[in-house]
Amino acid sequence: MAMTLSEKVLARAAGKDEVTPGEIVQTEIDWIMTNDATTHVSIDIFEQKLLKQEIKHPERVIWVVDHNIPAESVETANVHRKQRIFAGKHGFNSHVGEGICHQLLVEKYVLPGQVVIGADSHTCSHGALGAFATGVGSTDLVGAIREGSLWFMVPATLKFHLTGKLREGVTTKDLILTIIGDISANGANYRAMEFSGPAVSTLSFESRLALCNLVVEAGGKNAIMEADEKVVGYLRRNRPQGATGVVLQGDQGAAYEKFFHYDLSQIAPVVACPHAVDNVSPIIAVEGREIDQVFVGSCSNGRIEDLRILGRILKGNRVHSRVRLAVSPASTRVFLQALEEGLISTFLEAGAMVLNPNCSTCWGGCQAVVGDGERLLSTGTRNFKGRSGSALAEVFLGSVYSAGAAALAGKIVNPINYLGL
Amino acid sequence: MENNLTGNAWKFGNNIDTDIIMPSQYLSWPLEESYRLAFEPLRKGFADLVTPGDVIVAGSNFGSGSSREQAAQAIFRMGIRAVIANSYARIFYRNALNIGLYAIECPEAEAIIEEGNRVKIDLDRGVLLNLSTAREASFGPFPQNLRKIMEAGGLVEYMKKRNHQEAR
Amino acid sequence: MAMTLAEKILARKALKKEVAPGELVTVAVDHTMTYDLFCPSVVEAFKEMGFKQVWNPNKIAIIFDHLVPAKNAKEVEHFKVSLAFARAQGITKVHQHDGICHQLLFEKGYSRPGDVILGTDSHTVTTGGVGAFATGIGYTEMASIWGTGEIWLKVPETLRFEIEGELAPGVSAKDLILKIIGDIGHAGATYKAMEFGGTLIGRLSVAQRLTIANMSVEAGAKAGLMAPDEKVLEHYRELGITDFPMLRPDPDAAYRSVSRYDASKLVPMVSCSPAVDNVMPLFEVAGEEVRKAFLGSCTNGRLEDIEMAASLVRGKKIHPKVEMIVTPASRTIYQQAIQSGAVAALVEAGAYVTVPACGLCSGINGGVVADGDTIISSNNRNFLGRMGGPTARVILASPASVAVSALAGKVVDPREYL
Amino acid sequence: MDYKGRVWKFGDNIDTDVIFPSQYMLLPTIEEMKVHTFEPLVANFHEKVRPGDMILGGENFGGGSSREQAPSVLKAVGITCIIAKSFARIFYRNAINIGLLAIVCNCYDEVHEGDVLSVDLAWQIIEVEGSELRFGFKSFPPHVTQMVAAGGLIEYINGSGR
Repeated sequence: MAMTLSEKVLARAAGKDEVTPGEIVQTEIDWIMTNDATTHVSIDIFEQKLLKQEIKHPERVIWVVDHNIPAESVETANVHRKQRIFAGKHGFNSHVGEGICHQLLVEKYVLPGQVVIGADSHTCSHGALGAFATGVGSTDLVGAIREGSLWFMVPATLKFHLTGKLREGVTTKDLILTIIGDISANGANYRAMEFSGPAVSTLSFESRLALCNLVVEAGGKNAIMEADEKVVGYLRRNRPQGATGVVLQGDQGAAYEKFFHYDLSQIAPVVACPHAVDNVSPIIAVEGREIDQVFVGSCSNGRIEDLRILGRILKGNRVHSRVRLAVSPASTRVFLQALEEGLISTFLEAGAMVLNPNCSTCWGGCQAVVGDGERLLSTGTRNFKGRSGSALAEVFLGSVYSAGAAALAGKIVNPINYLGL
Repeated sequence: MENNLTGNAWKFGNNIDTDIIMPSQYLSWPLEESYRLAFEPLRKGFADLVTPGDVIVAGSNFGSGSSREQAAQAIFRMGIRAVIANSYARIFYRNALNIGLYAIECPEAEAIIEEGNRVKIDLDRGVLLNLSTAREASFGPFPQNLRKIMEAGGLVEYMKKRNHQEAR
Repeated sequence: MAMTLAEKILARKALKKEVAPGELVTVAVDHTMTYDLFCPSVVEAFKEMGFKQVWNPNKIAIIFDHLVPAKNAKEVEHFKVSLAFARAQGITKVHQHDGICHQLLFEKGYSRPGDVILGTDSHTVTTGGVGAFATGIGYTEMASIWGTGEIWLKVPETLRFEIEGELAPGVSAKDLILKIIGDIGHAGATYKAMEFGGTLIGRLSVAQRLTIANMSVEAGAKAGLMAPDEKVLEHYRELGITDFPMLRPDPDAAYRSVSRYDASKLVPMVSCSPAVDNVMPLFEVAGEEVRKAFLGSCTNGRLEDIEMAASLVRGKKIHPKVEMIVTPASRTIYQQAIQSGAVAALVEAGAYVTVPACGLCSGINGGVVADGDTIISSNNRNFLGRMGGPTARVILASPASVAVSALAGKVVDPREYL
Repeated sequence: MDYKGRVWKFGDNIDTDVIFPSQYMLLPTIEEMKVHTFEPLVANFHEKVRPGDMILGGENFGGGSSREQAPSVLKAVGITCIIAKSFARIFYRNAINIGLLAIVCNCYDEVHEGDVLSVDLAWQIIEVEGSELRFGFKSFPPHVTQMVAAGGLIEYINGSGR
């Protein structure tokens, strides 16, 4: 029977010839990621409730400290220490302060065709590599590290057929926000979101990661895209042995629950307005609103491509006096690349705060948050009430173009007009 | 200026620094919340034990470290009216008197006062009397310019009065 | 009458021919500094006192550094209150995320040689390194200065430190001031001014002089002073500032004591929790495991500190068990350290760089230390609970010692890595 | 097994940041975290709630992050059962994994805050006390039923003899 790409990855991992939506499969897990926001919860479950305290494949477990780093309180420091001791005792791969977990997994671990879980909802990002990747909670994580496998219900797939080309000043952030606005915050609940079509080849690998990153904001279980030459090329350049994984394709005639067609040339800058990611509006509808802080970073838009765009916007300019601009590169590698290209200097000259690589404003638990009554334009992932600091703040999500333009203008503007693109 | 203070003694050692009196983590909190956490690294829950009018008796270099006035403010807020120490770090001393907390320098106090003793401070005569043991020690007068501020009830009151007079 | 440097400055500002220790003088304040954490309290006291207008908006610096980048909405309130007050009063020397207050007082020329500088921070003594009488006060007192432009000060006695000779490679001004604090104790200079002179001081960079002055408060000092020289002049000339006196202590000034040091005999020193005067040669704790390493603060977050650390870790890897945090003391320093390649060397070695601010030294953010963990750190205090839990251990050391210990995963002597 | 409790009614899209804000996630234990439950929406929820209370949500309950702290604090403050028009996937899975009942049921419009509900798991029926209202709900998938019966995923693993 013809299978979608998500089905093929799951079938392969479960050792089955075929799987169908709704079927429960137990599959081996290639990578299990846990970060400092929840690892302590898993440790308590593991140590207090599990009878047989074993870890099947510690070499497949990746522990990342990226949410509250540098530690901002004694409680956090002590929790980090507890996690560090656990990770050390069991021999996990450990990354402290090297960047955001999802970016590190792209730089170092995940390959096409693999099954990946992470105790973080934005684990869906890795779909851009042609992997099946999804977020789980702390108990599932304990089950997975204990057993080396986990059960999944095979999701039905929503297919997003992409044609055309994004115009300058519009990014995949605008595209995915538009899609989320169209299908709503639970429009893809339990579903795989597959992105395909002739437009895919026009999108850089990094911009695909940004696209896949936000599918959970529509409730999606996973995102998935075929790994093409751009993905394989990235892996060849960045992985020590040049491993490129198992590149799978969806079958002709596979059954999709629903088809959507997006012509990328028709996508315009949009923002997600407070306090829901699906509260999407054309940016021109909210133009003129004053902004107190702008954030560029996160697993959504903190990669080198994003920093290059910001660098072009800020070069030779000063950030508006009303605005705090916080920039957090997604990883050490991204930071070093940006350093080499002179981008960090450009940001500092323009008056930005350059934060160490971490989740930062997007997460709101550690640094660069907003206060009561303030308005934030963020390239991050969520704008829920209280997400980036005060519950009385307003958070708008937008592309790095929209963020850069707002940082200069001190208010929300249409980046295409403002930047003369 | 009040001439006498009477209260029960709480004893601390040498070098009680400002990070002990008011840990950095709580500096951005309103005093109404933060004062309850004063002395946390050393004596958790101290504020709950204090009865208004109590005094602190400590060793040398009390209040060393940072300039955070919250240290003096928190002690005052929990009801302590006077600190008696061998010596003070200078910024704390200045801060204390500026807010109306008596900072009394009396090296003999440590030897004659035990925790829980009832202590009477005679500010006019410069005498400490341990009411529990009837032992006495003396201390020097406050500098003249500080007396003016203390008589006004602290620097805020002093400036308020001054500005009020100027306005008239 | 012959006067010490502190006495000369205070006499000049009190418009007197001479002053003597113990004398109370009322002086005109040249510049004040207050920061995010306490600014709202100053504003509140200022209003409560009945003041309407600050005495001179050009002499007030408001600097955000302790709460940058803010970790919660409460901290952002401090920014908002401070900015609103600055706007209303026409205060323009406002720095929202440009670095640590003491560094900016120096870097921007707000504090000049011969000035009387008051700040709501004990490390305001830092610019004594360029010959300012700079000292810390509480926020209530700052409110009264904002209103009146003056303050009463008791003229302090002065302790003189004559330091001759040269520092050995791998030994820095930080080791020297730790040694002095260990010798005289945490209260050894309480209410007194420390005055540093001798041939070594002239050889030291201005940055290293600032390090020494910065930590004089850890011995209780009211001020830590050095006479300005050509190197200092050069810094202010670059800023276009020339209107200050080059005051020097009189050769026959009366000091409470004079201590002499031969710097060439100095070895790397450390200070271990829970007190800054718990000082010993580094080899006493050599081999002790460290989990964190912090390079930054108003003590040692300057360009040459960062470059020193970078030169030691370049091409090597920080020990995998160590989290190394680099927090430049100012935006300008961060930019210069990028230009010089120091940032790249440190990050390639495995450190990460945070926003220029107080960072971990304040204990409010920046990498707080867990109970039971040990940090080797270039900052100025190791009090119980300041930078972490009550049982976190803080070892204060020079930037070089911090860098090599981060590589080794334990305390090691930088001279072995040169 | 039957559950009975008073209802707290919420709207659509109750996300995980509202149930449990990010800034408290690194507190050491669930006991210390639970006092911040629903903090952006209901002040001191943990004091107002009574053991056995239930939550009634609209569409997409628990959307957003994968934080298991969200269902865990709800369980810790005494909530036994969440009934919603629909759940976000990860939240649903997390709730079941920790033995907190998550039931999809179309009773939203007719049940009000403060109503007392009885949930009969075996017969898949929810009744509103003091009224004639009865609502059915779909059974759990077989795989999930085993886990619910065991009291959660860990209990299921512990009992499986592996």
